[in-house]
This record gives sequence, C-alpha cells and structure tokens, in this order.
Amino acid sequence: MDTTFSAEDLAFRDEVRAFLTEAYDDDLKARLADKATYKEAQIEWQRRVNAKGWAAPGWPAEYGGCSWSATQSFIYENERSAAGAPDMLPFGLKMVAPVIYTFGNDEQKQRFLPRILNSDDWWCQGYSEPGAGSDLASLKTRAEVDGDDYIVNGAKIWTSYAQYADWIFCLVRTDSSGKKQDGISFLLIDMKTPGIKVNPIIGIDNRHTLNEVEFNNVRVPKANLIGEQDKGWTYAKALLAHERTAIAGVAASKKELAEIREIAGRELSGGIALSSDPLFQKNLTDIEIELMALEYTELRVLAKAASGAHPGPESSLLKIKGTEIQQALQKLRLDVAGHYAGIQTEEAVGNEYADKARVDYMYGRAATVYGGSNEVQKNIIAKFVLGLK
Amino acid sequence: MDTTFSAEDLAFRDEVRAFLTEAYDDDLKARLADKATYKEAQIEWQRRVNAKGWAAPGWPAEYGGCSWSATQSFIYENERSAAGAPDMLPFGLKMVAPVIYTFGNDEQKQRFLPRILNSDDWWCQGYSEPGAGSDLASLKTRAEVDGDDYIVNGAKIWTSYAQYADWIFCLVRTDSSGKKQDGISFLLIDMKTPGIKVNPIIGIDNRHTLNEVEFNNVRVPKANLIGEQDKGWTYAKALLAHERTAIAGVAASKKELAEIREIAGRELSGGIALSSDPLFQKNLTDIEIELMALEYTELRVLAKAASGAHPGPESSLLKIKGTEIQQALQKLRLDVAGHYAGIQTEEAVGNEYADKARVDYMYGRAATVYGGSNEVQKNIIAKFVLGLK
Amino acid sequence: MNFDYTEEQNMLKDSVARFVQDQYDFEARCKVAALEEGYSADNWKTFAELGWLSIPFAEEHGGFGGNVVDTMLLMEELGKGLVLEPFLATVVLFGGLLSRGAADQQQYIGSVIEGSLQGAFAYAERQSRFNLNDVATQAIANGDGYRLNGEKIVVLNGAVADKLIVSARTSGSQLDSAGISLFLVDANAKGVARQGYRMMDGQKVANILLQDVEVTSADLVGELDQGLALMQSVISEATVAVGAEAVGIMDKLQATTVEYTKTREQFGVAIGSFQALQHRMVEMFMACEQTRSLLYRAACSQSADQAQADRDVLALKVMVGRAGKLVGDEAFQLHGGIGMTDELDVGHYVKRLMMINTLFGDADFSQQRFAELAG
Amino acid sequence: MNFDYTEEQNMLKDSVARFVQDQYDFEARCKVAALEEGYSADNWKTFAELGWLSIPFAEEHGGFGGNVVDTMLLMEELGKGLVLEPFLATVVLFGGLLSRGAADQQQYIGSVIEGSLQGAFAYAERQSRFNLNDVATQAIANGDGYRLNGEKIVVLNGAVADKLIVSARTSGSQLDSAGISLFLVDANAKGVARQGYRMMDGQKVANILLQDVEVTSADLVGELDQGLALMQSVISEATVAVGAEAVGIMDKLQATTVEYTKTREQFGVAIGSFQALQHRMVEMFMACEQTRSLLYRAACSQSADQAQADRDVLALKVMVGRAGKLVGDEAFQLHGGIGMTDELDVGHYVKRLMMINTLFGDADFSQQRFAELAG
Repeated sequence: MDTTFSAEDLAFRDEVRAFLTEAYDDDLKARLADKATYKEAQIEWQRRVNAKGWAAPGWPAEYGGCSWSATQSFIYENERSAAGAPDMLPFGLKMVAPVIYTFGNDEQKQRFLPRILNSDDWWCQGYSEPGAGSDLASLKTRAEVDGDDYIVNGAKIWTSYAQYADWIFCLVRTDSSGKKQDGISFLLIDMKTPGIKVNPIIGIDNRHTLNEVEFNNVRVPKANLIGEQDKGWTYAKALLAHERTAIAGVAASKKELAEIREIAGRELSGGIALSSDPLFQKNLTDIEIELMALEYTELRVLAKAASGAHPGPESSLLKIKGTEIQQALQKLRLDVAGHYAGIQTEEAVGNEYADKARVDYMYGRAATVYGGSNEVQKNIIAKFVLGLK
Repeated sequence: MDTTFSAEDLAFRDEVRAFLTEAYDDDLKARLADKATYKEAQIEWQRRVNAKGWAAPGWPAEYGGCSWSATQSFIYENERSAAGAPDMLPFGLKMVAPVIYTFGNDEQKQRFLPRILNSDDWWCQGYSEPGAGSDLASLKTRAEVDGDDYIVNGAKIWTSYAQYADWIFCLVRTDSSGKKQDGISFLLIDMKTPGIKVNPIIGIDNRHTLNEVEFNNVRVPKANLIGEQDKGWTYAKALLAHERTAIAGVAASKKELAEIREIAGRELSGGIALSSDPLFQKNLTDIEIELMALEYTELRVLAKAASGAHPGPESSLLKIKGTEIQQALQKLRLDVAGHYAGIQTEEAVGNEYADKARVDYMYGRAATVYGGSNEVQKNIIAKFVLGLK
Repeated sequence: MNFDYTEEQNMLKDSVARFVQDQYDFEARCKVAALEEGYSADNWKTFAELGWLSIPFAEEHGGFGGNVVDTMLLMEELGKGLVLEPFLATVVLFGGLLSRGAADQQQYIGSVIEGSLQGAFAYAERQSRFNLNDVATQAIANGDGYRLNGEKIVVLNGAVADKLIVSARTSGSQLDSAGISLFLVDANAKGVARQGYRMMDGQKVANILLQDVEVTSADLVGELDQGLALMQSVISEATVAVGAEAVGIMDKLQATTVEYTKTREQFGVAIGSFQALQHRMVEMFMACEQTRSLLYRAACSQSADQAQADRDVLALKVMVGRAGKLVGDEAFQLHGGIGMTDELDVGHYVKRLMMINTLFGDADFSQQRFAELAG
Repeated sequence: MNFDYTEEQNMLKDSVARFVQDQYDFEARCKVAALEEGYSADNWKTFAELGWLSIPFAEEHGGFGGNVVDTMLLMEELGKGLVLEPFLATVVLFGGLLSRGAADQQQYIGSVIEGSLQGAFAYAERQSRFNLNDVATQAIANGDGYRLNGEKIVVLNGAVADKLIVSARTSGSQLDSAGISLFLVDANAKGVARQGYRMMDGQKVANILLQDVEVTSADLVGELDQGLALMQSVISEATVAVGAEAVGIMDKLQATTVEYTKTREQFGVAIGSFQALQHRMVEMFMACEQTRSLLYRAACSQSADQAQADRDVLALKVMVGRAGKLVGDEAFQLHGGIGMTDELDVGHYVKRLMMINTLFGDADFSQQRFAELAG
C-alpha cells in the first residue's frame, strides 16, 4: 500500500504543468468565459490538448489513448483542475466514443473516432425523454426501418449544448413487443438531417444549456446503427458506470474548496475575516473531510481499474458522494457571498465570485438528478453491493 | 392567537409549585433514586399526587380527571419537569385506563379505575411479541375459550417493569381465520395467575427494565375481557395516538437541555468552559431550536384537543421529533462527559452526571423503536396526512 | 391559550388568499416580474383599496391598528403567491420606522396607506454583511443639519422608492453600536445616485450612492446616535413577517411536491409510492410544521419580555434558513429535471426562500446571535 | 500507487482473522470480559507466540520492523472480534514511547515482545479533557531525580500494567505546551495507588494517584520539558491504529445489519426489502467506505510532510466519530428491540465505537484542531 509519487510520476507532473502553462493561456481563458466565443474556444482547447496526445487518456492506445497509470490520471486531473482549465466535453470523448470503439464496426471507428479526438464534430447525448426521467428504458422515440434507412420520430430532452451539436447519439426504440429494455437501438444522427428541431430550455440558472430535440420523420442511414439492432440498451448500460465516475469531480471540488477558503479570508463579518468564524470553519471542514475521503475512494477505484477490473457498482458511491460534495460547496460559496449571492443582472453591481455562486448553485442542482438520479444510484448499491431485494 | 397566561393560569402555576415543593421532598427523591426502594417510592409518589386529585388529569371528570385546559396541562408538565419530579408510570394511567373507561363495562370501571388512580395495582403492557416488532397485529399469543375462562398461551416481550407488576393488559389472538387485525382481543390478566413466568432482559444500559413474559396455560376469567371478543385491535389502536403524544416528552427535554447547559458551564476544555466552545454552542442550539418549535407544535396539538378534536396522525410528528430531540440531548450529554461517559462501574470513580449520560443514552436508543417505530410513524404520516399510497 | 384567528383575521386571510388565487397565478406573477418597477402599480392600488397597506399602522395615524398576527397571516398568503409588490419594504420596514419617528415624519404614513408613497430602508453596506452596527456611511454635522456620504447596497425597493430612510454614523467608529443615526432622505435629493438591478427572486433593488447629501435635523428618525435599537426593533418585526412569507412558500412547495409525486410515473408506478421518497416528504412536512410552530411562537412572544422575544425571532430565522433549505432541496430533487427549468414555478419559490434566508442575517449568523443570548 | 497488501501482510491479516474466528467468537469474548484483569493471559501468550506483539518494533530491538500498514491491518481484524487484549495500550502506546526513549528504556521492549511485560500510558487528568497540554501533575526536582504528585484518570490497561509512562509538569504552568516531561514509573513503586474499574466496552482501566513518587533522571523518557511532541507523535500512531479498529467494527456492524434485515420479517416481508431502509443501509455502506479511504490516506501519509500527516490523522478521527455514530445508530435502529439487549453483540460493537470516538479527542475536538491546521 503506497501512494507516494515515483520519480517518473514527478517528471510527468512537471510535463503536465508546463503544458498547461503554455496551452491554457489568458487569451483562451477570456474566450472560454465569453458566451459569444465559448464554442470555438472549447473546440480550440480540445485541439491543443489533442495535439499533445492527451485528449482521451482513457481510450485504448490503438485509438489514441494514453495508457496512463492510475497515478498519472490522478496527477493530470489534479493539475488540470488546479490550473482552472476546463475538462474536455464528455459527450464525444467519454460517452459516445467508448460505445463506438467497443461495439462499433471498423468503418464507424475510422469515420468517427479521429474527428471526436480533434473535436471536429460536436456531440450531444439523446438518452432522456420527456416523461422518462430516471426510468431511461421506458423511452418512446421510435426508429422504423425503411429500406437502407431508419425513420426516427419522437423527442429527447435535457440535451446539453444541442444548440451547438453536429451529431447526436440516441437510444431509440426499434421493437416494442418485449420487455422495455429489449428493442432499443443505438443510433448516430447527423444534426443537420431534415426534421430535427432544437427547442431551448432556460434553466433555473437563467442560462440556455439544455434543450429539447424533436425528431419528425428524420431519415438515418442504417450505417449509423451501432452493433446489432435492438441491443442498444446493453451498449449504453455498459458505459454508464464510466459516466458516473466522471461525475464525481474530485479534482474540481478540491479547487473550488481552496477558492472558497481564500474568498472567506477576504470577506469580513463584524470586521473579522469570515474564514475565522467557527461555524464557517465547521461547514468548510465538514465538506473538506468528506472530500479528502472521496479522493482516496476514487484512487481506490482507479487503482482497481488499473489492475484490469471494470468500474462496478462502487462507481455509484463516487457519483452520490461527489455530487453531494459539489452541492455542499455551492451552498457554502453562496453563504459566503451573503447579500451579493442573489444578484441576477448583466451589470457588475455585486462581485464576480458571488455571480458565480448563484449560477453554479442553480446549475448544480441537476447533478443529483442526471446520470441516473442519486436515488437510482442508491437502489443500485442496495441491490448489487448489499444484495438487498 | 394568544399564549399569555391569564391571572387564573398564574394562580394555578403557583398552586402546582407549592404542591411540588411539599410533596416531592428530599426523602422521596432519595428513595426514588435507589433501586431497592424505587418501586414503593414510585407508588407513594403517585398516591401523593392522587391525594391532590392530579394523578390522571386527562381522564374524564367522572372517573377522576381534572378537566384542565390545554394551558393548565402545559403548566403542570413544565413545573413537574422543572422540579425534576417523575412522571406517573404510564401503563396504568395512560395506557390501560383509557381503554377501560372507553370500552370497558361498568363493573370493570369500578373495579380497576380507582385502584389505578391510587397506584394500588402496578400495571404492565403486553403488546409486543418475540418476532412481531412494529408489526404488532401479527401477534401469536392465543386465548382459547374454556367455559367461563380463556386459556392463554404464548409470550410477550419488551415488557417494562413486568418484574414489579400486579396486572398485565394483553392483546391476544382469539381468532386466526380472518386478516391479522381481526380476531384480536383485549384481556386483563392478574400477574399472580399460575402459568405466568417473567424472564428478565438485561438492556444495553446494563439494567433490568425489560422482560419477556411467558404464558403457559394461563386461566383468565371472561370477566377480564374488555369490550367484545375479537375487537381488541380497534380498542388498542384508538389509544395508540395518546401514547405517542406522551412520548414526545417536551417538558423533560427542556429540563435536560438546561441541565446540560449548566454542566457545560462547569466543564473545562483548555481551561475554558465548554459552554463557550463554538461547536458545543452549535450542537446545543441546534437542539434547542427544534425543541422550542416542538413545544409549540405540542401546544398546537393540545389546543386542538382542548377544542374537542382527537389527536390524529400529527401525533406521529410529536413522537418522531420528540424522540429525535431526546436522543440528540443524550448524545450531547455524553459528549460533554468526555472520558467519563464510558465508565461503567458501581463505585464512584467518575461523576454523577456522566454516569447518567451513559445510562440515558443507552436506554434512550429504544425510544425511536417503541410505541411504533419512527419508520412506522413516517409511514402513518405519508399515508394519512400526505395521502401517499 | 389558543391558536385561532379572530373572525376579522379570517376575513383578511381569505381576502388575500382570494387575490392570490384570482389575480396572481404564476403567469400573472411573471408579467409583474417583467415590469421595470419590479411591481404592478395597479396591484398596489388594489392593496390600498382593500386596506392592506394600513394594517400595521396605529389608528391615530389612520391605520387599521393591526397586530403582529395580522401582518403574519397577510405575509403568509402573499408568500403562497410569490407576490412581488413591496409590502415588506414600504409598509413593514419604511412604515415601521416612520411609526417610530417624530410627528412630522408620521404624517407620511397617510400617503403610505393610500398607496401614493413608496419607501425603502437603506442599511446594508458593501463591507457590513449582516452586522447592523457596521456602518461606514458618514453623517457629518453641517450647520443645522448633516451631510451624508457613503454607499448602501441591495436596498429593497430602493430603485423606485420616493423616500428613503438611511443609516449613517454620527459618532464613533465603524463597528460601534452607539453613534448610528437614521435619516429620512428624499430619493431625488441632490447627491443621491441609484443603480437599480434585479435579484434572483425577481425583486427590484438598488445600490444607492450618497454624495454630500444634505439633510436637516428634522430629518433625523428617532434619537441622535441611538439608531441601532430602532433598526433592530423594526427588523425584528420584519423578520417575523418574512418568516410568515417563508412558511407560506414552504407549505406551497411541500404540497406541490407531494401532488407531483402522486402523478409522476417512473418504472410504471407513481414515484410517490416509493417509500424512500415518502419518508423524505414526511421530513419536508415536519420541517414545515416546525417552522410554523416557531412562527406562532415568535408572534405570540412579541408581547413578552424583550430577551425572550429576541430569542424567539432568531430561532424562527434559523429554522426558516435550515428547514427552508431542506424543503427547497427536496422540491428540486423530487421534481427532477422539470424542477430545474425556469418555466416551472418551483425554482422561483425556492429562490425566494433562499433570498429570505439571507435577508437580515442567514441561518448561521442568526444562530450565533441566538447562542449569545442563551440563558 | 497501489492499495494492495504484501504477501507477508496478507499472511498476517489471515492469521489474525483466523484467531478471531476460531478463538474469539462473541461467547469467548464475553468470558474474557468477565476476567478480573480485563484480558486473557493465555491469549496474550498466543499473541506473543504468533509474533504480533513484535510488529511495530524495530528489528534492532528484536521487533518485526513492521510499518503503519502492518499495525493497521492487525487492528482492523482485532476490531472485528472486539478483542479486549491490550495491544493498543501495551504495544502501540507504551511500546511506542519506549521506542522513542533512551537505550535503557528500549531494553524493556524485549519483555513486551515476549508478552511478559504489560504497560500503560497515563496522560489524561480530571480537568484535562482532550488537551494533552493540560497537565497539573507535578514533577518537582528532587536531588538527582523528581518527585511526582498528581492524578491520572481512565488509564488504559492501568489496572494491570507492570510499568507506566506518566506525563508530568517539570516547568511552566498548567496549560503550557512546553514544560511537560514523561517518566517511566514502576506500577508498584511507593506512592502509586491504583483504582481499577470497567468501561462500557469491557476494558479494564484505572485512575492512578501519584503521591510523592520518586523517579530518577534515568526514568525520563525523551527530553526534559519536551514531552508534548513525543505524546503527540505516539498518539498520532495510536489514532491510526484505533481508526483501523473502528473500520473493522463498522464493517462488521454494517454487514451484520444488512444480513439481519434480509431475514427479519415484518408485515410479511423481509424488512430489508423496504426502500427507505435500503437507502439508509446504503448510507451505512458509504460511511464505511469513506472511513476506510481516510484510514488508507492517513496510513499512506505517515511518510509525508508532518502538517499534511497531522491533518490526515485528524480527518480520520473526525470521520471515525461521525460515520461511526451513523453506523452505530442505524445498527441499533434497524435491529429494533433485539439490538438493545445486552445478549446481542451489536450493542457491544457500538459501545466500543463510542469509546474510540472519545479516545484521544472526540470528533468535535478533532475537527477544531483540524480547522486550526487548515492551509
């Protein structure tokens, strides 16, 4: 049992730091923060990382993965978060790509994977449907065979960044005769296909991130079907655990916690820094201790994965605790911001950290609902870890 | 809306204080605290209260009740708790007596009620059974008709003070053919009847309060049946809400909280009184605020009851919150006691308040289980208040 | 001892409830929120006509002579409708201070009651956080009067108020309890600059810059240097009022959530049938009931001795923050994705609850003050 | 990075687990608890024979030269069996201090390893609560040596120890960090009076009165006046050890509770099928896993820089207290009435967890120290 860094690990850390210093420059930072330039800046950022060969560390080496050790992954995530550099968007790299390289055919791999790596295509995810929620398998969007194509009709919802997307990967119903998990297929759909309509959804953070995507007689070539027809549920499910692990966001929470501590050192109450207020300290360290634990819980899962084991139901623990910690941090930042936390205006009347407090808090409410709600995660642990029926 | 005391209320409060000062004297206190004299002291205490006419304020006036207003009940409970005087044992006065005067016949009322008032009989409760738990209606102790008697066989468990009891009131099965709530009868059984065996159960507080009571061919006259045969479940259930309300123990918790605050003013940490430690203050006031709320929740229920309404499912709220507060206070006392909290010995090596901390904590674990577990109470609220199925 | 409303109170309650139901559904509320002023002048006129604006004022000032319970039940019903009109700012805070002022100042009460005067109380500053005694705004003696300099932030109704009452330091240093005075200032007076903006609950507020604003000694509200006690007193009343509003909101969120789970199906059944969710909704219910109990407690103790009354108000404020958070969190979580959209009312109720938590000092701040007062 | 045990460590773990399973079931444990000494001399002999008593000691002192992980896994397995034998008191605390002592003192390590010497570390006092620096016991210079006067309380293994290490003040005032020294004292020395008694977890402890107890300067453990750092260092190690014991207990309680709910029927079904209870058992599971993670973290950081290592140990101690309480509470609640009887093992596991929370400073105390060290 040992978590000390080897000389190679330390050298790798230096390499990561040097890369981030150069690639994540002030100009890019500014463009990422601006709504008008966000999309192209995010794409450029991924291309810079991809040029370094680090866009998809978790992929198999043959498709462009890094074959990093668990320690290297840990180092990379920590350095990236500490630098404040954004994660790659997960929809292409972490969600659809593993399905393509695991279950897709050679043509699909050659066609899509390099473009995903280089962010040539912007992907979005079409799983949830109006009314389906955590009961994903009850989806109703149907795809009917018509010659060499499928004709898709229905609607997907909660689709992040669909307004930017070139492609959407969808679960669609190709057979309604059996139980609901059967008869689902995994389709890749070009967003430019006629019949697709994107309706924006304004969130409680007052931003436009989410969308509803309607499909009206959308024609999709059979070549865009992953694996076998009616087996899509199996493919999607196999990768859901990956998504959960990613949601934990330990490194990002560490950065956020340090930032809050620093802000509280400047914020005064009764002339004294809030950081020395005993209740603030209690609230902060309650979270910090859980986060210190979760960091090692994640390392334990990573170490297990590095030794060849697939992430199992324990990834549900990462998701639950990770999102609870994120929300607790969001609440704490909001509390620190005091009066300023409620300001919702375009002009700069409050302060930057407080504006972020409100937006993050509101946007963050969804974390315990998406990726399989935390209640569903608890059901998974109860059933598959504790053996309760 | 008004909670100020009238001149009459204040006069009543003075009368209660005067009575308590005289009747709850030091000699009685000492005898109540001593295991060897506890039983006779508790009986004498009830007789003194009964001599004043206050042993059963909640009973209908015709049987010896006080017809107190909600305010008077509130005043009495607060003064009694503040004085540290013990409550009357509930088994006779609050549990079996309401069943007798509501559902019993005249002969039963005349025979039992005056003796209950004067503590001539010590009662215990025979509801729970080994294996039944919160699913009370699944009870198996059976009573079979034999001429003018029932023959009772089976066992009851968690019977408080059965070792002292003269009588036990029991739910027994007289018919197994229908659904489990039917076919239950309410029997009064003399503990001296041959065939009854009391087996002590040592609790995690290392004391003997609980017992198992075995019935082997115990002959009980039919005259001891309350109401109709097979209808006992209805009688017992009607009174369970009363029991729950009593479990809330607001006045006792107020006294306990004040005591802990006072102890923490004497207990030092790093040379400073623990009462000025910010985390201690947070822990204490967390509980205090909930308790201040519960006091008014109880008053609201009392005021509603005074206007003629029966305590309904909201009594479940009193039970849940009341026991949660009790356990939180027990934990806090234990924390204040520090090293001394764990001492379990007959000799006086620690201090008195710490010994009480351990015993109360351990004994108090049962409060969220008995009287219908808090989980069952939540089911009741979900179903009958929120209308969830 | 009773927790009943009088017949008159029941009529008032019904009247407010009817207004909310008939004229203030969520759609109507969104329209009000879109107005530049942050409230509807028509609605305000209705409030005046129905006599609501007169409730807390003494009969000698032309008021209804109502008590804390009257204001409480009105605020609870307004809470259920997320009503944006500035009853709290103009009537409870500004009006409450006027009532405590000199005769010359009390004469404005009539205008408040008839709905022709909007007021605001400007006390918070950039550095002050929740400490009423932290006042950097200066009032320097200047002939017969004073010259005010400083900045006030997040002033409720501050963008549209006709008159302001402003806290400023007439002596002592920034954190001293003594030396704070209150001044009645015309919002259009020379040197007053207002920057209006929105809060997340839809309220219009303002930052107010005071540069060499001249006031006379007749504009002093209450005694010189003794402003803190006055502020505390009116804020105590206002805390009970927003406590009542919060209880209205919490009950509404709780009921909405329970209803939603009865109709929303997942895995082939209504999600309200899942026991884990049922038990959490029971926690919501208990949180609502416990908060209501502290509301009643605080209302009843307003006539009790001061220390106990202060503790009761602070206990209420702590519970509003904590229980409100629990209720808001669960309302979001049990509504799932749909709860996180701007078009559903749930988020708006939660945001108002969050703003109420911060108002006058959040749960942690209030709890520490509560602990300091502990017997 | 890896969290694997070495082959040697796996063998040790298996050996302890086998002992607990074969020779330390609940019935056997109750018999040990009933012994006057508070532990079984036979078992202690077995521990010595199996080499367990030598684990943390350096090879140069005849020890196994084990590291923190070795002690950790041993303690975890001992925890699962609620083992009463004083490994913590004699080997980790007393032995840990001996290792840090002079050569003359280190010679006793051999006796500890062969099981012939019982030791105890006497540091807590009536007024000290959890503050190691609060030392009222006096060591007054007396010729070549010192004369000790004072009282130590709740001394683990204090009733039967052959030798004690005692903290006493050689300079400064009662709460000073400097001026504390440690002395090796024969338990039968003139002036040492012991009152042995039981704790609720079955341990035999003692209050120890020191009246004019004479020691020489050769009995000084470590540097004069510098005892605090030594105490902190060995207590840090001991905290990781009891953290491991706690993890063993928590896992056991969690597994026992899950198993119980699978067989216990209410309302015609196993209570483990109720979703509300399932979700609470998931909370128990997560509490266990998070505590284990902090245990591993604290174990791994023992070689890291001191400030980080101290924070990791304190974080572990906080989590042991808080998560331990959650697991203990749920174990009681989900077992219902039967869990509250002395004859079931559940209560005994919970009591030991509670004692571990208090030991060396409870969760609140540890959290405040943790916050003080915050970066």
